[in-house]
Amino acid sequence: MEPQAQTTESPMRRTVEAAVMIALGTAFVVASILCQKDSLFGKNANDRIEAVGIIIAAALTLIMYSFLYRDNPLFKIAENVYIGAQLGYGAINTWRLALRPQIYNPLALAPSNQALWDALVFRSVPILLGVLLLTRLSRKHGWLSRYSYSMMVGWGAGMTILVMTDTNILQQLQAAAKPIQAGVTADAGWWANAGAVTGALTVLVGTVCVLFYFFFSIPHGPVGQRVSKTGIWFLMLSFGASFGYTAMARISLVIGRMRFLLFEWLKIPQ
Amino acid sequence: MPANDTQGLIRTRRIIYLLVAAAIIVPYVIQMPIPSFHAQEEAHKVYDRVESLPAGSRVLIAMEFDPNCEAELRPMAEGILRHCFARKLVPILVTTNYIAPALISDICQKIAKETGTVSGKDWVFLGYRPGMANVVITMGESIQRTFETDNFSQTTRDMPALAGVNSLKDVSLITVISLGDTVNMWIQYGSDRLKVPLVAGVTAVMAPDLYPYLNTGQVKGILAGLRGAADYELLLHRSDDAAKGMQVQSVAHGLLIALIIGANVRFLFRRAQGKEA
Amino acid sequence: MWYKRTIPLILVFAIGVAAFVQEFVPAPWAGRFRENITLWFQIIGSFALFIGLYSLLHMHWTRIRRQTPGWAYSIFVFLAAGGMIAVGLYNEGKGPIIDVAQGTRTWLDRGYDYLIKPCTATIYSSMAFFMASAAFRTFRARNTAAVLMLVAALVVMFGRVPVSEVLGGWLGDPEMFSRITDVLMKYPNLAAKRAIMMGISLGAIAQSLRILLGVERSYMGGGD
Amino acid sequence: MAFTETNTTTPRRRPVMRRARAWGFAAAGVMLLIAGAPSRGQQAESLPASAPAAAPASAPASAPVPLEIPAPESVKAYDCPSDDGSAIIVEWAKPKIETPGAVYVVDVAAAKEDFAAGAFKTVQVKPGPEALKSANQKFFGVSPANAGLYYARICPSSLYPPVPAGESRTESLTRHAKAGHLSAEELQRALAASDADAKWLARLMADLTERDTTDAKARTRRINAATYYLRLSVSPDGGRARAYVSDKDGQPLVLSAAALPNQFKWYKLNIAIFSVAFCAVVAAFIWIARRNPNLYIRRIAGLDAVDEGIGRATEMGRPVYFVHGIAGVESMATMASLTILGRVARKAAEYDTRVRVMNWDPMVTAVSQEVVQQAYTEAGRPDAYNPDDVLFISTDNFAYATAVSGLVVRERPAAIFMLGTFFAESLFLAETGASTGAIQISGTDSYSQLPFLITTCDYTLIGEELFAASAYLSREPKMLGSLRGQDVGKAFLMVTIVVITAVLSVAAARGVSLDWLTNLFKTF
Repeated sequence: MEPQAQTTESPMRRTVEAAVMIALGTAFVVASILCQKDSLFGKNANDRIEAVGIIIAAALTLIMYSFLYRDNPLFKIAENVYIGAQLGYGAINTWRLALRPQIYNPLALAPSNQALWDALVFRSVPILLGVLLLTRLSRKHGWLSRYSYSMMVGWGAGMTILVMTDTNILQQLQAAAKPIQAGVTADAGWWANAGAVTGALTVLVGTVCVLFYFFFSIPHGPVGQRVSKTGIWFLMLSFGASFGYTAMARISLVIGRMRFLLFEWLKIPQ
Repeated sequence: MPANDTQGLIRTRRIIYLLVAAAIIVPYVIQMPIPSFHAQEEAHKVYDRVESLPAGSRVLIAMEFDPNCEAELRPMAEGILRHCFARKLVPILVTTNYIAPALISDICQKIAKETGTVSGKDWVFLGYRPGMANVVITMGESIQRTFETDNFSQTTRDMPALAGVNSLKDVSLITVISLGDTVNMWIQYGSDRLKVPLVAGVTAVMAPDLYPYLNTGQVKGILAGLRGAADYELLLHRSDDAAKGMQVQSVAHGLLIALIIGANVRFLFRRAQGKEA
Repeated sequence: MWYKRTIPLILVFAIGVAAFVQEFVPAPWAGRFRENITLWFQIIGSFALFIGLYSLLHMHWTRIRRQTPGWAYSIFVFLAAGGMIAVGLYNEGKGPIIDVAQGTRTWLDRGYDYLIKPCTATIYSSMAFFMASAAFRTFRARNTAAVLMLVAALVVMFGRVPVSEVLGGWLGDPEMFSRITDVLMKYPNLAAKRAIMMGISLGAIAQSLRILLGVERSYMGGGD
Repeated sequence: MAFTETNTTTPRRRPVMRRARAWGFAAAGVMLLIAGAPSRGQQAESLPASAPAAAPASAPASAPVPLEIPAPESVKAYDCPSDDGSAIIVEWAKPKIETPGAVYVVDVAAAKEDFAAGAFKTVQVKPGPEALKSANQKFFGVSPANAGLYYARICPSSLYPPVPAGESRTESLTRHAKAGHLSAEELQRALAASDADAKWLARLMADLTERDTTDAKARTRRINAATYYLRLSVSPDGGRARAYVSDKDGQPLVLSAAALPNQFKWYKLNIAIFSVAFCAVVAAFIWIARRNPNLYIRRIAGLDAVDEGIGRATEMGRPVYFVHGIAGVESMATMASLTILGRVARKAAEYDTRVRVMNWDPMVTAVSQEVVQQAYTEAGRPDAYNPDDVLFISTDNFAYATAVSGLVVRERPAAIFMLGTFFAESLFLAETGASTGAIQISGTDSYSQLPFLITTCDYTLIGEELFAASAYLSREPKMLGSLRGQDVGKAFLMVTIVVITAVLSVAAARGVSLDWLTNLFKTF
């Protein structure tokens, strides 16, 4: 994906890169063997498997990071292995934790005829609808999936109206509609109380201005312009906060990977 | 875009990548000390909420994350589980993420081994069911019917860990450890519909979005990202993975701040000179 | 037409109204209805994975068949997926029906730990590098709005790491920066997020209504 | 007001009762809820003659504590409103003077005669703020009168638990076989079950237990729905001695009620009203917009850039990319972006510029194909439509992002539209696009990604602007109308917040309590 995919490369540079790759690969293998030698050549078979697993995981981690330098065949292999493995794991899990307890067990392992009958009565319709869902893959019969789909969409729509009104409108409205001086207490200092009132006012003004910014069907006059501009300012402050937090999140993830590489793969003492 | 500019861009990028990597590796290698810090108010609220539950209370922990965000959320999950076991609470774990069960059973088994607790008696991991919000709604009617077996295929009907718990309404606290929108789902369909208190441990990305819920009390407390997890470890008087990441986090943030300020100073300088609009 | 459109639309409306109404009914039948219909949806939902499975495998199969550039990589998708499924079915020699005892590490778990975990975690974490570069190159104080965003980002980034307490300590109050961040989060951020949330909810309700009334039907897909 | 000396006999607790109670605690523990635990009713001693200071002369004068008895006309028994039929409510007025340490005791009997026989159960209520009706707004609302009324919540099924099975496996099997849940052969097999059959037997027993649970639920409902007789008394010593609330004849006042399932949760009335009202407004505007499709929508920055981007692509002879977000076709953002896609494709068809659509969801792929084909037809160039330009990439977020980025780098589109729901991969996509110098127009409803899109793209539609943009571009009445409806909703929220805050602030400053106003938004 990097722009240099467009630029032409000299054969010289290719050779250098290949040499570097080989050197790095060798270094990886040597480092892995050295750092994991205790478990790799240990007596316990389980430990040996774990060590090999850690080495593979470390290799995959480094290959994935190599993408930061540039796209490369190893990355593409790792990426496709990842997609495939995730798919396979998802399929097994869906079988193990959804299809087996909900379809296979009640029907195939029904203890009595009556139980089988009850399971059939309760489960045949959803199973049929589930199978109909699969017709979505066919162009000709895709419309059959609408039956199963429409039920779920309808249920979702009905529930959405309810929970949104409750959670995001009424409860927020109740919290927003508070006296400005609600945070004022007798034992807090003047500054603290002034802060509480200012805070409440800020929330009030901000909420109203941002709501106004998302107003589309009336022309914004000069006053409206100002209000919606204030709204944008509030939005930007909150986006900035989101940015800061997102930065924190992403860094944490790198920390997690580095911990793996340093402490599990290279076994650096903590 | 001229070619040399593109090359320059690539070079800048690679330098920044190297700087970020260095900012994260070096503190570990030189074993930089962890700066002391105070737990934030939001984390305190989560801790106090768990602390206030009487022994034997059931705590539902929705583990809505997968290896993507393991680094951020696993320390949180471990912290809360440790806290629950220390307080003799009974965690009921569940997930609606199909890729998560192996990770979560790994976490539970690790903590269970550490604390000597037993699956089915002191805790239960119900596993995964498809259907997202529908799972939450069904659990609101009957947990045993939603999960006839747990993740380890044990039947849930006579499980001591679930004794007296027929539905989600009977748990004392819902804890959501989530990497995305699932936390909203649990608030809307779980805690708000059934009026069960809820605390959330979320990735830092999600945290700012939860403040309106924190303000109304729909969420009783938030653990935000690795810092939230570190706060929780601090409150538990421990120093595990999250706390050990804090010095690195400080350095990396410092680098980012320096980069942004540096770039802006350069930008303002050039703009003053009229080179950039 | 009747079977392809009208009946599904009627179904949407009926189930939607039922979903709305049952929530207001305390009588036990409403609870039973809720429980049973959501159990149904869970069963239906478990079939949805097959759609993703098929779409993806089909796409990679097409790639291999047509030998589009880079087709060989698609083979790895099949290898990995096949491997995972085989290991899952083998189930430590016990077959897919019987569960392996709790606490035993199966080959499936190992595949998860050593293939899926490093890949997905690493790809996600590489966002940090992109973000750093994007922040350096594009985060500019161009106008008031941009300045506000910039300042808020810097405040949060600084206020949420322990080192801010060190600096705060020098200035007299260790939690000073943490508190400034709290103010930012609790007032301006809260106001904006609350307004956004209300707006989105209204939008979601309007959308749901359009779906129930059959005004919005693009989710049904093409064709008639 | 009269005092009646009551002699509740103390029958020996039968073993079955003890078992029943234990079972009730274990299985129906939940139903106890707020109602004070069923007291040691059967052990109640008779009240030694007691009377308050202000008691009528008929009462013996040796009263140790003055007892204030609630007014008989205030005592009511009725089915608990808005519940699933698990409780009866007994309410009475809070006496003006309360005896310290006294508790209220409600006697519950299945038949009137049972009172005389002493075969009744009791429920105790400790007076206090939590026992007032006003403490339970969920069921009793916010009427100020509730502050003067005590209530007891009586759950008949926890006082008269459905008798548990408590039987051997053989008995249970035989019973179920009789009920038709087992065939004769299955019964034989179960009775003779060997170790080899243990797993089957376990499954069978699980199935039968499940049936028993269902049965117990039905029995519970029947128990609750029966009529019960209730008497209210005051006890100064924790339930042993009682003074009964009496009717005119001086007999204990006996009320009757049954716990019946209700059909409406009154405490959710505000949710019902708000949601229905809002839906009605939106529906009304959709209807209005159908008749008059020229509703005003303000200009949205970034929409003019749509034409600009396509124009530039035409000049440069490069394609336009349309990147759908990571969401299915049921998501609002996807629907909005499909509408915009129609407009973009049509413009591009007119200019003879290639549009390539990147899809994450197979269903969205199908719909996009329809949309683009339709656009080409409308532009009068149906022959120029190439279905291969609408690509399904992958359902994996990062595979999608990397593949799209690869295409962007190779084909260098002049304009990239990224519209829909995006997660972490948005930065990945936007960074790549920015590095190729394409005009990027993005729009998403996922707010956590907006900071990155705002910094890396030329134009960004923030949240609802995405929906407004789709309405603006399509001029579709349904979109325009519902947008106007949403605006009305927002206006209502804005006005409500401002007005209520102002009113409450003034009221609070003057010391007036306006709880009813905030209670309007309270949800349970």
